[in-house]
Order: sequence, then structure tokens, then C-alpha cells
Amino acid sequence: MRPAGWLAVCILTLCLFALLGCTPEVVREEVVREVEVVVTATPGPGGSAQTGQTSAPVGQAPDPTPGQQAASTTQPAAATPAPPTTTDATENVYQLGISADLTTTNYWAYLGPDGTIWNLYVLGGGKPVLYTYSAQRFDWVPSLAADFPTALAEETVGGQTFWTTEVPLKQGVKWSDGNDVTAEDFAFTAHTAAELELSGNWPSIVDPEFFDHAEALDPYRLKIFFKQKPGLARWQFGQAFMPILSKAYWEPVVAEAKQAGEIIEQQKALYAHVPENEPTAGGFGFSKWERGAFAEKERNPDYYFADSTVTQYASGAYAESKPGAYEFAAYGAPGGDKTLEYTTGPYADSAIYSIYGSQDATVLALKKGDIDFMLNPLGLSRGLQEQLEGEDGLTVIENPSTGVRYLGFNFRREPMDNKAFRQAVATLIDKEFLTSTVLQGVAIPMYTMVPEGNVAWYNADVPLIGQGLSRGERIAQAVQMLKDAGFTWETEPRISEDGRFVEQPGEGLKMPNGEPVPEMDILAPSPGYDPLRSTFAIWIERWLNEVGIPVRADLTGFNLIVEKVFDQQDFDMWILGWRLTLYPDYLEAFFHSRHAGLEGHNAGGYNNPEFDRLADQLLAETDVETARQQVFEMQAFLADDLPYVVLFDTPLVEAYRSDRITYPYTDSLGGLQNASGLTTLVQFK
Amino acid sequence: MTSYLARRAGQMVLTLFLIVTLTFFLVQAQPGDYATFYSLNPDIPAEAREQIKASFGLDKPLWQQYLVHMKNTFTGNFGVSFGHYPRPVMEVLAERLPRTVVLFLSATAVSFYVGFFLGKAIAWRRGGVLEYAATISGATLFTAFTPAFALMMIWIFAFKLGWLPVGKFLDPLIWRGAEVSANHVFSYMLATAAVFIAFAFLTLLAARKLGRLGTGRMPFLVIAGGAAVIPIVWAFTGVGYLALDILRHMILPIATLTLISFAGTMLLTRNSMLETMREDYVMAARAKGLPEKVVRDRHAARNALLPVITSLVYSLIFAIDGSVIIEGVFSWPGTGMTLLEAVRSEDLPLVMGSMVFIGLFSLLAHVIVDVLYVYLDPRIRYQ
Amino acid sequence: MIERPPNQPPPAGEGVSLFGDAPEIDLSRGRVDLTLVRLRMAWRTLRDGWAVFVESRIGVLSLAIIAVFALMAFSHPILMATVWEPDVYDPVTGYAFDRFDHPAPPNWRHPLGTDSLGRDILSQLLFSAKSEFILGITAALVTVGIATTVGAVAAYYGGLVDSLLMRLADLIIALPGISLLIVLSALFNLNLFYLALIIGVLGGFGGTAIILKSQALSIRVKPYIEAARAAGGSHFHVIFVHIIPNLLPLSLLYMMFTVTGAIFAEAVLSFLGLLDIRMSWGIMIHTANVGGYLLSGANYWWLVIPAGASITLLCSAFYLVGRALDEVVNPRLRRHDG
Amino acid sequence: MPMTTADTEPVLKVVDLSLSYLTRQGPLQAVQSVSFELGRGQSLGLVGESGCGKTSIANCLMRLLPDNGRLTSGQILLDGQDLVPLSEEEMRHFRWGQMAMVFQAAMNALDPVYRVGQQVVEAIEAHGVEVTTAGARERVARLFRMVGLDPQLMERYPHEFSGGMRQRAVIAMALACDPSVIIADEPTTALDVIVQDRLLRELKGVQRELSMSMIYISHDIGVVAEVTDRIGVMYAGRLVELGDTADVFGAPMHPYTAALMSSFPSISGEKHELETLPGEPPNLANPPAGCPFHPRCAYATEECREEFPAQVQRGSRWTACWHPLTDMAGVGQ
Repeated sequence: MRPAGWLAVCILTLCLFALLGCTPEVVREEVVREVEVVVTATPGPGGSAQTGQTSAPVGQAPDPTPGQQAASTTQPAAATPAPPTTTDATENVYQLGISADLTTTNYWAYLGPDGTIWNLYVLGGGKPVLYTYSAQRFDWVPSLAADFPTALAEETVGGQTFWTTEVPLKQGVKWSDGNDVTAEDFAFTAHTAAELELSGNWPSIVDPEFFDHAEALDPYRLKIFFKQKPGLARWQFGQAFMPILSKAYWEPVVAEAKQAGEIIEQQKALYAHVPENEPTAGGFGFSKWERGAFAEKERNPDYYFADSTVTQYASGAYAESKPGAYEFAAYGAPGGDKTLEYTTGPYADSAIYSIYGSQDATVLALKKGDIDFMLNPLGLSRGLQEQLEGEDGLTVIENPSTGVRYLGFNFRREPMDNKAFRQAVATLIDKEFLTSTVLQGVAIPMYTMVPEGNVAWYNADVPLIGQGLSRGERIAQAVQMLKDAGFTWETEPRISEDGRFVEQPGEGLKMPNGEPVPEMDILAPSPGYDPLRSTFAIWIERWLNEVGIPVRADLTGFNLIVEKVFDQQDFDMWILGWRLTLYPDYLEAFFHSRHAGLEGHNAGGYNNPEFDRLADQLLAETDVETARQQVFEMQAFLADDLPYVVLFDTPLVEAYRSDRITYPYTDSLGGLQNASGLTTLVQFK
Repeated sequence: MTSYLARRAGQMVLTLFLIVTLTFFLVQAQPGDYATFYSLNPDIPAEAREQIKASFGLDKPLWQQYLVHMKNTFTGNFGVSFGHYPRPVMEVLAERLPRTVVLFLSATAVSFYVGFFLGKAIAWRRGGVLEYAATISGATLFTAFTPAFALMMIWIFAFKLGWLPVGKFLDPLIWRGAEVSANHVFSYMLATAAVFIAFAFLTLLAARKLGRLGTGRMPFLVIAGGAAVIPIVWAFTGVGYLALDILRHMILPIATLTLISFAGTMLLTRNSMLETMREDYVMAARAKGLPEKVVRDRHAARNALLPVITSLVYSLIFAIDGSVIIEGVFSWPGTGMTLLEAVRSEDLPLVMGSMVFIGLFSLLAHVIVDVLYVYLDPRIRYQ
Repeated sequence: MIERPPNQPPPAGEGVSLFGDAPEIDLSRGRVDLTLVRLRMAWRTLRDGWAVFVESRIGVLSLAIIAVFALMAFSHPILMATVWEPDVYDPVTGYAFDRFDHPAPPNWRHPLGTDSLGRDILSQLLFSAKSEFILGITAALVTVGIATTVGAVAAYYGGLVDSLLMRLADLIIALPGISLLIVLSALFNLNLFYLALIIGVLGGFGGTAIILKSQALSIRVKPYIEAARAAGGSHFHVIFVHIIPNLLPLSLLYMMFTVTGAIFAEAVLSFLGLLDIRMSWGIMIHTANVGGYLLSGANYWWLVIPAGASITLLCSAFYLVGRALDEVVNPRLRRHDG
Repeated sequence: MPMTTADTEPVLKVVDLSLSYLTRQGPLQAVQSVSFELGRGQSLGLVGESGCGKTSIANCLMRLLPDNGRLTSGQILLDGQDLVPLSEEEMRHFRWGQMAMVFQAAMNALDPVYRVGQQVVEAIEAHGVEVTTAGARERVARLFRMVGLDPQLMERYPHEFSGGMRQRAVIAMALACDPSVIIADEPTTALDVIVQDRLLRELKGVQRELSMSMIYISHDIGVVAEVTDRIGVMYAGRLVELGDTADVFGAPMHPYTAALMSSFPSISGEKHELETLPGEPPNLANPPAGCPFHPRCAYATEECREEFPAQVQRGSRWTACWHPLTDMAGVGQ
């Protein structure tokens, strides 16, 4: 470089340093916050209200995931410090790491076509809901509602028959623009969704086949009219969870959108709106989105549920109160051992969601202290977990998750339609060996379609085919099952003396009708996509081949599997996964014969009238207890009839900076991320 | 000149047309479609799924989709992104483009300079220890497994040593109070760079025209002066600290990209130098009693630069390519990350849009290099 | 248009060619004789080329590295057939039953330890070496096959054919390769063979074709081409017997670069989880990454270092051999006139 | 040693210069034991077939050898100062300042990316001949006029020059720093005959005018005859004959000189039969024993094949031959 060049560089550097010197602290000054004064009224769970409910294939990429259920063990509540009534000189910024940018800040779009998990993490919980799940145990408790709704009643208005229910609302819950949150807001939101035929998660929240309209009897008394009697999935675990949007803010926007011509254009216009200063009624208000870098929510000083205390008892009782405002108790008389107690914040002045491009980068940021908690739908892998466990100032937590990985059969082909064959396959698959030995505990074996962590709906008493058997016993049993069903071999498999391995693999397996069992493929994700499922596929291939069942694991891309299985139904067996909702109405969607058409969710074509009957019953059921019995029965039925061989699930591992923050509880199905990182409960050291 | 530019523009449009067509049919030929991907939710009724398809224009026959796509592309919005529905692809890309451009142009410039500098040095002292060291380390870094290497760089410099930030292009704590958006600052930075480059270019051009034989240092002092003005101007804009924050975040990715990619330029320069050094004018320069450094830099390297500059196109394309791999590791959400994200979520319009953008970028790179070449080689004139 | 000196590294007009420049072909002689002469000349140029090549210490070292990897690739099936039980040592479905603390550190049964799924790393490494060679060499052969033909045809016929082929090449080099491959592999679930094919086709119709064409141009004007035409050789004959053999040395050079590119691309795509491959070095790193071991530094080095180092070593070895060959093919780069 | 026409100390004295190139085939003796002197204002021609080492000598004098060139013995005394042991940096001041060069292919001796004038100025500035840019420019203008170029042309690029103009520019460049010795290495090869002729005259004129010494290197013995006072004939890296131009031309002593003369048409147009020299020059990596010319020499005898001939001195001229022609013809004693 020429001397002049060096000179230029020197000058430039000097100037840069000068600049650095004179403008560093611009950042600090602006944020000193007022103390908020708390008003009166009713309860609200600490965490975020849960919104959309979906089951979607378990992918690595964003899926909208809600749902939760109590972990079976709870820990005594941490002593709750005083709520944030004093303004500290230093701000408490709760920094969370996320792995992808938001795609919208518009709630309609977020529950519509933009339902990514990241939108859920950031936006979820910002809106009032009538009812919600309680923390940890996932009891169905009122939030904006002052009490439980009235029972569904048949009512005829103007010649039309409706099923109606009435809901009392808490008074004094305010939007940040000063308006009250009223029944009008609920009606407006539900009507907008219905009238614009909003897509995505909306139809499952406001189902046009059930919901007709809602009326505000007075601002704090809501009446909902259903076209037909809604089951639990439609009302208690559907519409009741609908986030309520501010009518004052959205009405003009919706009105304008409705001018946009065709319904699709109208939706587009509504989704395209970028909210500015949208009123919030949650613990935080959305304040800044620096695209690609971070999103920030600032504390809502007028948060109604601030200072409210929630107590859960070992007896199952639930109590919630806010001094001078409301008291609520349900599920038995409060008293006895407390399993959980916390007081709602928010204690953080601000929550910043910082976007990182990879899990590794996020973990480094966490280790370095740039963030306090990382939100990651897959949780931490074992290597990272091990690494973080040894780290000072970090705490690693492990929770059950809400997913399932399964092996599905195509009932349209032989011999998959043969129950004995399916049971033999299930017998041969040693889940315990794979999960605990091969996969070193990164997966948990499962036998039913409801995860164990979903306590309320989990049936522990289903047939556990093959559990506890040795390799040799499994083979012997499977061979016996096949023989009993009329299968024959040219060469029967022979097991070694010690029963540990197969000396002579089976050959020439023939079906009961005498035809040879055809070559079959197991479609499964490639190791690049998911090493766990591909490992299962490879081992299954090996075990089935040992007894002479001619299968081949076809490890391929996710879309290709979806294409073959769901779009074309051209396959033999497949391995995929579902992310599950808490309320298990998905059992109907996956296995009822009416969903067996192309692109239906019953891709295997399972068709059992007996099961269909159970499923229909469940859909119509309005009582939780009865529904539970039905779900138990369905699980037992499926575990024996085996349209899916349920394989495993992975526990969810998370880590947070315990040297900076504390949570009132960390045991929670689906992890703390399922409660969006407990933004309103997190406290600072 | 005008006819040259016209022809060049025509060529670009044609090439672009081909790229658009190619990507469209490529994407269409893939198995599976987006609507299925997004509607595998049992809670979404069949009608809603049809509706999703309709809203994405997937219900029309292929040729209509193609025409719509063509129209969208050439009217500039590239259609509507699936994953960011209903944002137009153009908007999504426009949001991310400045980040990629700022980072990867800087990185390419730095790596080009480093490569050229080392290349001429090792050619000049052929067979030296430096040549072996630079060739082996260069080739090793060039073929190092990029994602792991980038992560290692972060681990060392950001985590262990703590000198630099762990990826990202800004620090939320600094930016949360900022009045302007990062893209504003990025575009200011780009504008500054453009103005400065234009200024430097014009100065050199003027010096060439006016100073005629000028071998003097005057033009470089003028350019240095110009460079000195930049921070002062920035200090007055009030967002200087934000730009500095971005610059701080750029150091590590630039260093990484440079280490990865300097070898290509270096080895090409070396070969070009070895050939140039045999030219008579280099011997003539030495015979004239010019100092070694002058012979090397002003004569050998200056001429060796000519073929190397053509490879700048490939360096730029390489950098854009690298962005797909590197951006994720450095949490730098530019076009590369967008492409990857779009590909993974089957956001087909965004995939096509990104590819077209990347193609456009490389076409532009060609033009820029052509212009640069004309400036550097007086023998070349527009025909 | 801009008039400019030849792009790219100058294509060594006066380079050695495999069959010599055969300037004085005595057409009256018998074919057998001619072939013999050619062979002898080829042998001589090969010997001379080798002499130049061995001068590059880096080139020789790189060649040795490639040889080691080739040995590794060959050793895998042998080991599997002899000392390694498939149940334990299969690179994809094997499981080391002898211990359960996977990923296990190196021990006497597993010299490079096991991965998080209990599979032997050494076996994976050797197995993958074979895949990488197959991939690299397939891609390189396809590239060179296409590029030599395209280059020779474009140079020989000129005119429209030339323009079309060269514009196509321009289009292809304007596309960023990795990005394109990412799109392709994400959409089509490529396996190793298709990947090799695509890389080969892209390379063959792209940059390599341009370089080989300019070399072919310089061959086309040589007197013996004229002579061959005059003696009644068909176009096909001239292209395939006279032009293409003389392009081979330069083709060989670009084969090396293609191999590097192909192996690297495979590794990156596998790492991103976009390929339909059961085992490769890229998959090994991917497995480590998915397991969260990429950041663990020295603790789990055997999960990352062997595969990562193999990618780098083999890629740079091919690359450096290419560079050394460049000095053989392009005498202007040689250190001494000889 | 015989004195030349100029009765002063020689400005350049080359003593026993040997040069070899290291090649893959082994060392290649490009120049072997060459000695000559160049008087002030005198011009010396070096002729020989291509590859005989003439250009190597020129490069060697400027100390511009390629990497693999090795000076195995000898001295190069410029005004009494031996250039051989000088460091590169010390040598730099001798180049151009004391000894300049007109390159073989002027086409390539000018850097294509700089203006021609600038390239001359560069030399002037490097040697501090003129300190101001204006002064340097003035000087370039003067030099341009001297070689018959319009001074306006110094703003042009080399590719805008014709071959002749380029050669003139190169000559102007060589004159830039008033060197005491100019080495002209085939300066006119690429030019057509008419331009060549005019240029030669001008070169000669300038040399006389500035009373510089010149070494003129060419394979064309006719051209050399026109511009030089003395002539040296080289064969296979050795000087085989050296003498005043008129003498050598009048009566070549070495058979090679004679053969060389007869293979070129005389520039003055005298008609005589052209002979071609049979055979090829020897491979310098493996030269024949004895006189290197013997395989092609009609007069070769046994001793020619065994030992290199000693110098045969004839007044101010000498030759290295066992059978000098004049002896046989009985002339010149």
C-alpha cells in the first residue's frame, strides 16, 4: 500500500475511535419506567395464554406448537418475592434466544397462515383469553372469564335452534389504550374470523360448522351461540381459548379489508396490516421489531394480572387471587400441601428475543451470557446438554415433550392389513433397547398415542406388546403369532442357544393365502433429517429381515415421504412423527375411516367400525370425565389393533442462566418454552 | 458505448429471463407441494386447505402459474411468499439484501486484497518458505469444512477470547433505543461506500487526465482526505454509534470469509505474476534501475492484476454462495439464510425469488468487473 | 462487447500434450506405425510431465495423500469381510455392543471411537472414503467428458454452435453452484449418484467448457489438423482423434478441481441435511452436530476431527495436485526453461 | 591487449565472463570465458546465431539474469568498478544511470498500462536526473525530439504506437539518464527494412552526438557492419573472433565468421551468392569437445575435435581457431 493509503487508514481509524468515544452511552438514558398501579378483578394464569392448537408432522422446522399438561412431579413453589412495585435504577431485561425471525406481528396472520413456532414464542400470550390451562397441571381455568361458563343449553331463536352458553367476564381488565376488555371484543374477534373465513389455525378455534355468533349481553356478560352441540374440542378446548383482539384498534382495519373484493383478497388485506401501537392486555406490549435481529416487548404497566397469586394443591385444588380484586378456587377446596405457588409479574422491564442463525450460535450466546434462555422447539441435543451441565451459572432442565414418532402401516396392502402381522412387527421392535442402549436415553419408548406427560389423558394400562422380552423371546413370540395366523416359511428362523441372536434367518415367508410376502419399503427420514428415526428404521429393517419379513428401509427426504404417504398413498410402511395437542381429539383425525381419503390424515387407510364409533362419540362428548374414559378406551384399542406402532418420543432439554434469573417452576410438559419462557414470571437476581 | 451498454442490458434481461424460467420449472418439477406441507394439520378442514391452495395460486394450471410468475417477476414483486404470507417476495428480499451486500462486498474486497497481496509476494519470492506456507495453508483453509471452521472462529474469538460478538449483525441492547432501523444504517453505509468509491475513482480518473504523467502522490492524499471526512460526516448523523456496532459485528465474518477464500485469488495472482514477470517490460523496468518494490508493484503486479480482476466475478459469486453456509453460523440473516430457510420450508416463491436475485447479483458482478477492466487496461475500449 | 485478452488462466497454447503435437505426420506411413509413434511420444511426454510434476514437492505430497485415502477406501470392504463383524462395524447399521457409553472415546476395538449412535467411526471414515472417491471421480469424469466434447465441438465448428454453447456456459457460471445444489437437493432428495451427475453436468457445460474451448481453438489451427482434414478425415474423426486427445492434459487438470468441488459440495449439503445419503464424511459431521457435539471442542474430537480433516485433506490434496499439474501443462509457469 | 581506435581507458571491460543456466538437464554453459573491452564513444557489435549467448551477455552486463542464471566467473569493469560483487541495491544505481539498454522487442519492453512518457519519466525520477516533474517532462520532450518523435506522443499508450515509434520511444528511454554505455539488443528485428534502416542511422547519429559507447547485438552481421566500430563473433557461448569491423569484414579469420557473412545479403546491396550454413548449433548442455564449431566446420581436423583452440592474435584482432582462414589463404600476416 502506498504511504498515502496508510495515512488514510490511520486517519480513518483515529476518527472511528473518536466517534466511539463520543457516542457510547446514548443507549442507556431512555428507559426509566413508572411504577404501575394495580386495579381490581379476576384471575389469570401467570404464563401466557395458549392459543392455536395443531398437530403437525414433527419436523425440524417451525410448527405451531401449543398444548401442555402437567408433569407428574412438581416442586414446592419458590418463595415469591415482592412484585415489581419499585423502580430499580437498573433495568431488568429478559433476553431470550430464538432461531428464526418472526414472520408477522399481526395476530390474525399469526393464527392464520403465519403460524410459526417463533411467532408463537414472541406473540403468544399477548392477548386476553376467556379460559386457559393452568400452569404445570393444565387444569381448565378462567382467565378473562370470571367463572366457569354456564352449561350448554338448547335454545331456539327466530326458528333456529342453537346451543348456547354464557360467560361472565372480569371487570377492570384494560387494554393499554385505556379501554376495558369487554364481551364486545370477543364477539368482534370471533365474528371477524368467521366472516373472513380466516385460514390456518382459525378454523380450529372458531369452527364455522359450530360457531354461529356471540352476543354481549352487557360488556361483562358474553353469550355464545353454536349451530350444533359442540364437543369439548370445539368449545372448551377450542373457542374458549380464542385470543381476543381489541375491537377499538382493529375495527377500522377489518372494515377496510372487507372492501378488498374477493374473500381471499380481504384476508390478504387483513393479514398484510402491520400493527402499530396495538393495544395489549398482556404482561408485555410489543414495542420493537428490528427485522432479522431481535424483537422486543416492553412491560405493560397496566397489566391486570400483575400481583395475582396462583396456588395449586396436592389435592388437585386450584386457587387464584389478587388482593382487592378477585378470588377464585376450583377443583376442590384449597388446602393441604401446596404443589405450586407463584405471584405474577411481570418482573422484567422488557423481554428481548434475539435471533440466532443456528443452535450452536445460540448455545454460545447462552454460555457467554448474551441471553438468559433459549427457545428451541427441539430442545437441546445430548452433546449440548452435557456441555452446558458443567457450566457455571447455567441450569439445565429436562421435561417430557408432546410428540410421538410412529411406524404406520398401509392397510390397503397385504400383509399390513393383517392384525397378527402388525402385532408380530410390534413384538420384534425392541424400543427399550433402541432408546436406552443405542440412543442413550435421548428418546423415551412409547406404547400409546398420548404421551405420558399428558397426565389427564394418558392411559397407562394399554397392551404393551413385547415389553420386557429378550431378543430370542421376541422372535419366538412373533414367529408363533405369524404361524397362528397362517403364515408359513420355506426356512423358518432359528435362534441360537443363548437366545441372543438369529442363527438361521427366516426365508420365503408366505402369507396365509399362500402367496409370498412381497418386498416392502419402510419410508423413513434420512439420517440427515433425523438420525433417531432413521436409526429406528434401520434396526427395524434388520429385525424384520431376521425372521424373513422382506422389508427395506428407504431413508429419504421429509417431503418425499409426505408426498408418497399423504398425497399419493403409494407406500407400504412409513415412519414419521406428530406433534400433539393436549386434548387428544387427534385420535379421531388420525384413525377415523372418514379421513382415509387422499390427503387425509388417516393415510394408512385404517378402517375399523368399532374404532369409528368410539371416535364419533368422543367428538360429540361435552363432559371431560366421560371424554377421558373414551380416550382411555381408544388408546387401549389402538395399542392392540396397531394402525401405528407407536415408537418413541424425545425429552425436551432446556437451559437457562440461573445466575441471572429464577423461575417459580421449571417442571412443565413441553418445557418452559411451552409457556413461552415464562416471561411474566421470571425474576432477576 | 451506448450500443455496447444497450446490448449488454439486452443480454442481461435475456439471461435473467432464462434464469427465471429455469428456476420456475425446476421448482415445479419437485415432488410434493407447499399446500400439503402447510395443511397437514388435522385441525384444518379440507375447505380451508383448498383455500390455502387458492390463495397461493396453486390451483391454476402450470402454464398459468408460469405466466403469473413471469409477470410478477418482471413487474418487480416476485409474487407472494408462502412463509411470510402475504408479504411480497420482493419485500422480504429487499429487507435482507442490504445485510448480505454490505457484508459480502466488504469481505470479497478484503479477501481479494489479501489474496492479491500474498499472491504477488509468493510469486516474487518463488520457492520461499512463504510460498509453501501460504499455498498449503491457503488450500487447506479454502477446502476447510466451512460451517465447522466458521463455528470454530466464533468459539475462539467470540467465546473463549471474548473479543467479538457471537454472530448477529447488531447488539439488541444498543439498538433497542435506536430511532432508525438497521436497514437505514445499512443503506447509509452503502451510500457512503458508493460515494467514496465514486470520489476515489473520479479523483484517479481526473489525475490521469489532468496530471497526465502524474506519478505523484497527490491523488492518494486527496482520497485519504476524502476518507477522513467520512467519520466526521457520520458523527453528525447521530447514528454513527449504530454503524460502529454493525462494523464491530462484521469483523469476525469478514475475517472468516477472507481466510476461507483468499487462496483462490492468491494462487491465481501467483500464476498471473509468474507469467507477467517473464514479460520484457518487467525486465525493462528493472533495467531502468527502479527499486524492486516499484518493479513488483507498479509493473509486474499491475499487469498481473488484469487477468485476476476477471476472477473477481467468481470471487463475488463464491462469496454469495458462501453466504448460504456462513450466514446461518454468524446469525446474519441475508439472502443466503433466506434461500436456505425458503428451501426448507418449501416457500417456493421465495426460493425462486432468491435464486433470481442471486443470479441478478452475479450478472451485475459481471458488468462491474467489465467496467473495472476497462478502467484498468487502457488497451480495452468499448466497441 | 469488450475486447479483452483471454480470460482465465491462459490455456497454455504451447503446453505439452499427451500425444505430442505430432507436427510431421507422414501420411504415407501405415496406421500401426503411427499409433506406435504416438504411443512412444505419449510415453515421452508423460515421462517429461512427471519429471516436471515431481519437482513440485507439494504436488507429490498431495498425490501421496490421495493414495493413502485410496488405500483406505479399498481397505474397508476387506476389513468388513475379514476382521470386522458387520453387526458391530457396519458404518450405518452397526452397533458396538461391547460398550454403552456412546459416543465412546477411542479404544482398542474402535481406534477412532464410536459416534453417538454407537457406530464405529473408523469404519464410517473408511466407508465414506470410498463414497467420496466414487462421487468425486464420477463428477470429474462427467465434467471432463462433457467439457472436452463441448470445447472441441465449439472450437471446431465455431459459428452458431459455438455461440450457443458458450452462452449456455456463461449462464451456468452466472449461477452460484452451492445455492443451486441446495435448491436441487432440497427439492429432489438427491442421492450420491445424482449429485455427482449434476455437479458433473454443471461443471461440464460451464466454466471448464470455456477453458477447454480456448485450448481447442489453439489446437484447431495447428497444421496437422489441416493435414488430417485434407487427408479426408471426417469431422468426427478429426474431433475425436486429433483434437480431443490433445485436450486431455488440460482436462486432467480440471478433473482435479472438479473432484475438490464435488467432495466439498457433498459435505456441505450433507451437513445441511439435504442429501439422501446414508453415510459420508458430511453425514458424520452432521450427526455430530445434531447430537450437539460440534461445539464440544477437545472432549469429543473423534466425532468431528477425523471426518473434517479428511474432507479438508482430500479436497486440498486434489486441489494442490491440480495446481502442480498446472505447472506441467502450462510451461510458462515452470521455474526453469527446459 | 590491443588498443582500439579511441586511445583512452576502456569504459567497459569484460574479463573472462562465464555464465551458466541451471536446467533440468543439468547446467547449460551459455557464455564461456568471454573477454572484451569497449572504449569511450566506441561501438561494439556482437553477432552470432540465436542461442549463441549474445543476449545472455547483454543481460549479464546489466546483471539481469533469470533465477537460474549463474555467473560462474569473470569481472565486469565499468569505469574500473567491478559490477559482479555488487548488491542488488548498489547495482540499481548503475543500471540506466551508467548503462542503459534498448530491448530486443520494443513491442514488449513498454508496459502496456502506462503512458509512454510516464515510463521514461519513471527512469528519470528513479535516478534523480531531474527533480521536478516539469523538468522531467521537458527532458522527455527533448529526448523524443532527438529520436524523431513528436513530444505530444508521450501522453499516449504503447498500444497506440506503431512498431517504429515504439522502438524510438525505447531508444529515447534508454537515453533518459545519459548513460555512458548503451546496450542495443536486436533493436530493429521486428521492423520492416526501411524503418530499420532509418532507425539505425538515427541510433548511430545519437550515439555519435552524445559520444556514448554502445554494444550492438544482432544476428544480422550486415546491420552490425553498418553501425559498429568493432565486431565480435560469438558461437556457442564463446567469442570466436574479435576485431575492427572493417578488418573482420574484409577478411574473416574464423570459418564461422565467413559462413555467417555469406549467409546474409549485404546491406549495401553487393551481390554475391548466399550460402547456408549446414547443421545446427550445438546443444549447450552437452557441447562437443574441442572447438564447438567443429561438427559444422569444413576445415575441422583432429585437434579441433580435442581441444579448444588458443587465441590467434593478429594486431588489433584475434580469433580462436586452429585453422584461421587468413592463414590458409596466406593473407593478413
